[in-house]
Amino acid sequence: GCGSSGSGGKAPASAEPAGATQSPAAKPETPAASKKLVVYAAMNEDDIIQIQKKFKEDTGIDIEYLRLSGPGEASTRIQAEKASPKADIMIGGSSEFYDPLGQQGLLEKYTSPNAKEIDSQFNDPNGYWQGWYMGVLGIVLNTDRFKKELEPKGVKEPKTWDDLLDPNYKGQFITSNPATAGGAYIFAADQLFRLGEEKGWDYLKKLHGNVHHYTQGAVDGINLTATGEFVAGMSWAHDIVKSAKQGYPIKVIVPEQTAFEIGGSAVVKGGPNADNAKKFIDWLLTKPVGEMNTKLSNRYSVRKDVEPPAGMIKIEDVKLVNYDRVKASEMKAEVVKKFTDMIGAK
Amino acid sequence: MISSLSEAWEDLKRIKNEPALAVVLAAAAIVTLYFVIWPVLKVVSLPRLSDYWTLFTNSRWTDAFLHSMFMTAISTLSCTAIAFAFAYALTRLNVPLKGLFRFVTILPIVSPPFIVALSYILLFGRQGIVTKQILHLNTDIYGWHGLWLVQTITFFPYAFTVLYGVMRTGSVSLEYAAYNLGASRWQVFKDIVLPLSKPGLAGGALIAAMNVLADFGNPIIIAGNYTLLPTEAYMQMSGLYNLPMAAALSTALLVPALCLFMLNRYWVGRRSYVTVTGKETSLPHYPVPLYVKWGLFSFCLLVSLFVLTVYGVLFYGAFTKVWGYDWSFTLKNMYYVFDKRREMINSINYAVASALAASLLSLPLAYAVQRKRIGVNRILDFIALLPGAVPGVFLGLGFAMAFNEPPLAFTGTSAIMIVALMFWNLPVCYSSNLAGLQQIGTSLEEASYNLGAGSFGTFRHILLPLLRGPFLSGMVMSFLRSVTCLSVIIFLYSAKTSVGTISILGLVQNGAWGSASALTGALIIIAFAILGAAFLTLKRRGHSMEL
Amino acid sequence: MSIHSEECIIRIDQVSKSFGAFQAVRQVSLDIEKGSFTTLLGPSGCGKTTLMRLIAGFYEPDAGQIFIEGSRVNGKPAFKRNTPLVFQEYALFPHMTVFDNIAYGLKLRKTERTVIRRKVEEMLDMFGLRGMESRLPKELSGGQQQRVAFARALVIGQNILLMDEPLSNLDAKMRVEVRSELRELQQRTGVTAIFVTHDQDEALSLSDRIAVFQQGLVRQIGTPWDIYFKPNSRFVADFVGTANFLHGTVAGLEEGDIIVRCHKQLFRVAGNGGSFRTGDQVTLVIRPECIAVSQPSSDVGISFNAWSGDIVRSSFLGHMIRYGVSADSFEWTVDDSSPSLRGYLQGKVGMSVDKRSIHILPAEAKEAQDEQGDRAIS
Amino acid sequence: MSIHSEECIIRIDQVSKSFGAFQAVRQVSLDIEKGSFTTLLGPSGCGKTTLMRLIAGFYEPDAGQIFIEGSRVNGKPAFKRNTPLVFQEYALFPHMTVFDNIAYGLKLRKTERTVIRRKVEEMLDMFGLRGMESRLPKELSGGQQQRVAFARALVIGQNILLMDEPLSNLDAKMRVEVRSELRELQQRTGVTAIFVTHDQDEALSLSDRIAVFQQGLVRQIGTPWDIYFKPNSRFVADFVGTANFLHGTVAGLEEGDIIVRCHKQLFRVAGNGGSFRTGDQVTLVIRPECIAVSQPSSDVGISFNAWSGDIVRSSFLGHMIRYGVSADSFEWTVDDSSPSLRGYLQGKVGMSVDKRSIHILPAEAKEAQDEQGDRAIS
Ligand SMILES: Nc1ncnc2c1ncn2[C@@H]1O[C@H](COP(=O)(O)OP(=O)(O)OP(=O)(O)O)[C@@H](O)[C@H]1O
Ligand SMILES: Nc1ncnc2c1ncn2[C@@H]1O[C@H](COP(=O)(O)OP(=O)(O)OP(=O)(O)O)[C@@H](O)[C@H]1O
Ligand SMILES: [Mg+2]
Ligand SMILES: [Mg+2]
Repeated sequence: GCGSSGSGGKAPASAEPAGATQSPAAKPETPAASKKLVVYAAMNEDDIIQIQKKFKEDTGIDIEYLRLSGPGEASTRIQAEKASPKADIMIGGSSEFYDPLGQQGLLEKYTSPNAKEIDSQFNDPNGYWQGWYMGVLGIVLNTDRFKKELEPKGVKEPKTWDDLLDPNYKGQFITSNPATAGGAYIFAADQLFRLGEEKGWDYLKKLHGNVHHYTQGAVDGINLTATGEFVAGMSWAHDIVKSAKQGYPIKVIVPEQTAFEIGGSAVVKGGPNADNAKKFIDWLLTKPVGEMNTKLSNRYSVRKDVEPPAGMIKIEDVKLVNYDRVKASEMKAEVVKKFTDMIGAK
Repeated sequence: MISSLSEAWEDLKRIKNEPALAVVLAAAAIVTLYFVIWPVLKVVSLPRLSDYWTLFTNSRWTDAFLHSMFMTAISTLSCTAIAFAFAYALTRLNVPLKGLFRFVTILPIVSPPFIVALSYILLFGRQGIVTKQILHLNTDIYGWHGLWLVQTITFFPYAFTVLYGVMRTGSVSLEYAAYNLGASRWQVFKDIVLPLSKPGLAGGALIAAMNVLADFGNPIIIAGNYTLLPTEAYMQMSGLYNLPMAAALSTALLVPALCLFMLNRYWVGRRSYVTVTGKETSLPHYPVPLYVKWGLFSFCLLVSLFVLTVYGVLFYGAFTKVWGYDWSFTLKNMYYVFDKRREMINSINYAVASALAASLLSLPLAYAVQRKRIGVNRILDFIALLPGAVPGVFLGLGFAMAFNEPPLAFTGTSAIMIVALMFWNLPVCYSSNLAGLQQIGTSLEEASYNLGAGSFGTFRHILLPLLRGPFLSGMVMSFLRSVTCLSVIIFLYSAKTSVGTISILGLVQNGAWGSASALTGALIIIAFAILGAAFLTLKRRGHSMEL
Repeated sequence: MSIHSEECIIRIDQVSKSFGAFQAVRQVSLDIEKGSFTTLLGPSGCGKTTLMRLIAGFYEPDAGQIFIEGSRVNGKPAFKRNTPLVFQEYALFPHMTVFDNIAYGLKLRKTERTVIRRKVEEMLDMFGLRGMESRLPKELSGGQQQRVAFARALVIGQNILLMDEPLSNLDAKMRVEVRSELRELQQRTGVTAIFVTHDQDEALSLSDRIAVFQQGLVRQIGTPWDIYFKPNSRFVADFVGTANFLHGTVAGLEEGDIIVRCHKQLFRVAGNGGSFRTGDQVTLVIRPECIAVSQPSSDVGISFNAWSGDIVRSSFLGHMIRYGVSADSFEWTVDDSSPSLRGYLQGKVGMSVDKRSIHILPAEAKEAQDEQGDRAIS
Repeated sequence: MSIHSEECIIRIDQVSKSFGAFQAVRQVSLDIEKGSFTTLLGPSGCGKTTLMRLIAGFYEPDAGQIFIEGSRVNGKPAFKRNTPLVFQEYALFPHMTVFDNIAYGLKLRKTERTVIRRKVEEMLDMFGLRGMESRLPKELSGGQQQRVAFARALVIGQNILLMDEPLSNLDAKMRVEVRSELRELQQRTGVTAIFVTHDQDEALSLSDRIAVFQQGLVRQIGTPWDIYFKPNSRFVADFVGTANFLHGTVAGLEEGDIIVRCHKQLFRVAGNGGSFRTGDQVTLVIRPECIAVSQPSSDVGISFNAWSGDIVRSSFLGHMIRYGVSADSFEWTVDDSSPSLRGYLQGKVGMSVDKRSIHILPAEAKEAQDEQGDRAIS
């Protein structure tokens, strides 16, 4: 992959990229002796380093990783490289990013034997991707400003999505746009599933009255809240925790009936080390790896036998909305359009 | 028409006499064509027709298109105006602090991703240190007006560079002629100075406009609900995994860029504004009234303070415990700087290499377009500017797609990083060298031929030394913007070729803003230190370094 | 040197101007009569342009005063002075058509459109520029550009016209043609003209009065005739034409004539009331065209105002042949102005000069020393 | 027109060059002798520079051939031709010192460093540029720059030196001085010089041969004397000096002289073997300095070569006064070359001209028509 060809072309995989592209389908299987694995990781640097270390300990295989800043970037790379794939594994980011890749035939179908131990909603019905962690949406609250400005008015810390409709948040709440941010769409769909079509839209419309503006990315609001530009915002809980750990006066609140994303992983079709890739997926689903990741990234593991992340409520206590992924992706275009019209009509 | 054809024929005949020159010019042209057109085509051909169709039907995107046009228009105006003020003050007025003003016209070229935009918010946001704490204003920076401000400050240096070059050589005696006929200062400005600065204004505006048009780093944070084409395109890709739609959106950007280019060439091309006659007069600039002089000075000072504050916050943030919240002093962020040594070194290496390569390539291109009429000038001219019109992300993406397969596959190497940055910088170097060449009379070249030097000798001994100014200023600009470039390389870096900005991005995503600004600060300081060292060594070797 | 007259339209009084330590104009006084044509003549760098710019208000004098039409203009900005200037390099506005260039000054004066059109058209006719009104300056030849520059300055109808070497960019033939046009124009319009040049022919043929400059100083002011035939210094004599300079000593006074000994030779010079005394060191100025040359010649030996020599060089200029004639270790410059009949002279020739054609000057301090360095070809 | 000679170093054979539809040089043939000084003279825009550039190889001819030192150079690039050119605008390299400018051509020829130094120093001495070798061009005066341009072209020691109006940027006084230096230099070095100018004085005083150009054509080639006194056309006569043109008819032939009637007046013209017949339409060319003028005059009436008229204008040029004299509705231009004694003439004057000083030309087609338009002041 990027890493391998960068190392001076010594690696066998990169020695014959031309041959590989001429007949990608007929690419010969890499010899089982391969002790390498190329991973495109849309995750934290520290996290992937730990995974690299532990995988080596457990299997003796060297991971060559490329850290990417987001799953969009990873999937774009895989699309751009389809003529001669450089990666074996793509990992991290919401499963929604994996579906189109699978449809384009860029992913290898693989269902790990370990997937049986996991709730079926975390496994791709089509078999392209494998869920291995879970992130939930949460509220970020700037405690400083909240205490100074809202508490004196008798406002309580928000516990539910509905609490955000309090007019005291007017112009002080920030969230992201479903048309541009994956998380924002999940949030919107969450409301529709939670309250039903009509009331759901009603909620979004009312919330719109409080929203200062919709950021392009799901995480953009966190910094703005952390530095005190806004009092509250909506984003991924684990990202909020990351910022909070830096020392900002913010806290994360996971409200009832929140929605979640499934952290994906998949085998890239035609990658240089296909066998090792499968081994990696199997390994990823084991309990120790789940525990390690939870500790590092503040995300829930898909395994029920793994403790929740520190500072967050137990997964049993998280009241997840009944989120229908198939329906969500079906109605997406329509919802985004309606949403765009709604905020445009302001 | 016929005469130009016959001249072209004559030039071809002459080039035939010098096969080496022909080879170099052809090679430069072909390399440029290949590395610009091929990646762009890759991006353009990605979307399906239906994707393109939605550009017209989706109101969000028609809005974004209109917004982009509007933002480009007003930012170009303000960029050019500020650039003009600075160029006027620096070339015409006898005011103090010229060194500072000159510095301020370079500083914003180093525009590290995210951090600058967030510095703006910290200073001028709703809770901004300046706006709220000092001035007690209830302003709201988010939206088109805030973005306008930020884009103006970020991109006026590009317009400045072009304008400065032109205004420095403006003819004073024409102004005196107008005064002599009874024109007041304002009338002289309106009737003479302004119209004669037209090529500079047009060139500067073009460069600024293309940059504003293609930028997404600032809008993504500052624009609020204001949608723009590049941000839409970027979000389609990174947030919504719709690569074809993203490509379609960025292709839509090419249309206005092409229009801008043609408008510019048409506007400037028709009339002659040559004021450099070779006969220099010793007239000093006509004294401007004190209120104009000090008014302009104050204006420049204000802009300077503004820029310095923004960058000051950035630097200061590097030494604070929690960036933007807890301002107490700490050195802990410096740890990351040492930790990311390799990335920083990569950043500098690639920036140096690509700036050098871009300026070197731009020379034969500018030479071919300006001096040799070989038939394809117009096309070459446009192609050399084209990379400036596509958002960096898409240039990078184009590279990732185009050079991952035969005939040329070198993704993942340092080479692709350098080549991509090089072509991204090409328009900057090219326009600078082109303007420079236009000012050198052909008789100098002829004198050199006449004394027995071939095209190469003439180029080396005469043109190159005379082009030093534009050449260096193009190179410096390229270097500075490469050091802090993220967009172009985001799809191109590999584990071993990761650069400083990628680490900054990682830190930002972790919310570690303090460390991110420490890294940014260090990068900027190293970049300027290298520049300073280069200038000093050149100076010691007896070359004047007039930029 | 300053004549105070009712008719004096520009008065320059003890004006000085320095650039840094360099004195470009030093205590110049000059009075310009209404309707006159005055030329500032001098070598390159002597301060002519600087003085012009002081009048037009581009520079402020360091000392001294300038009066225009009776009122002191020191400190008055250029655009309020009404002293249109024709620039040496034309300084036409490259982005305006010929019409717009000429009309510019009128537009600034808020003249009515129809009046502008009429006046500009008058100018176009006067300068033979009809049909070119919508061209850009770059589409004109040098001579046409120069005429536009004149028209632009004249059209606003001021009493004063300043011209800074306006003819220097024309080709030699054209320069002579334009000269007479220019003089006619000035006389027709009655404008007061100040003209700068370093070409003595131009200065002599155009002017009512000439001011000869040297290094920021006015060396002599006078009519062309006086400047040419009665220069007050060697510099002026040399600059306004070619001359033979002879250093000598007054040997005696005779019938109002002065007898001067130069080397072994004696010259009789018409006295003209000059106050020279026997023994005075003097310089004789003899113009080459005032020397009559003849061939073949009998050796006239050393006698008053006649001598002989050998032709050592000759240069054909069409209307005359200029000879270098060596006599007694001095090389004379002699012009033969009727070459068409005689052809080239060669070998030994006789020369003579009328006593009235010799101009006598007191020797300048420096000259007395480097007598040896005297050379004829100047 | 093409003289084939062993000594011919440059041969231009039927060369043409167009820019678009505009013919800048038309079928020009010209042979340049080794060691000669040839001047291309003509008004602005007549194609002089274009021809020069054709020789130097900056342009390729559309038709015709150019030979240099015996070999055909068509298609040979400029940098292989060894035809150093002094540019009108000097074209000194602004980033190089005087020394480096001069040394440039030698460096390109891979000359040894010590040799370069010696040769450049020779040039510095020859042109009085010692002590300035490390200055940049912008730190030199115009005259000094011009000398560096000469040195740069001469130092490479070629046999040929091309000069395109090299003196036009100097002031009038200096131009005359440099002229003689230039001629001396050429004779000393024996270089073959081709010189472009539009200044007839320069051309006449410098050249061995002059080629007069008009609109891309060579009108006449000859010695300065021939060009001035025996012009083959009205254009040449007019361009190389001032002349009176009279249109007339041959009235008879007498003792080898031609009798010509112009209006009411008869002129006797020395025949010189010209083949004119009674009734031929001719143009007489009379130079103003060839006309003797006297005052007071008895009215000489209508007689051979003598007539009278009224002075209507006069212009003082120092060494002469040029008069406009009106006689019989024709205005004569007459030069009086000894004004110092007579002063200005006024009123009625008598004029006469020697029959040998009248040049006779067949009337040109166009001329015959606009006889009325004949004007003396050209
Ligand atoms: N702005 C200036 N700064 C310094 N020196 C100057 C300046 N302007 C003129 N000078 C010097 O003052 C002197 C007089 O200059 P000026 O232009 O008046 O000369 P000039 O007589 O017009 O000469 P020319 O015939 O070459 O135009 C020159 O030696 C020139 O170098
Ligand atoms: N590159 C060109 N394109 C079109 N026309 C040209 C070009 N070069 C010269 N000409 C035209 O050819 C004619 C001859 O030009 P050239 O420069 O040879 O004139 P010249 O005799 O040197 O005049 P001058 O004395 O003004 O220098 C001019 O009318 C000019 O306009
Ligand atoms: Mg001057
Ligand atoms: Mg020419």
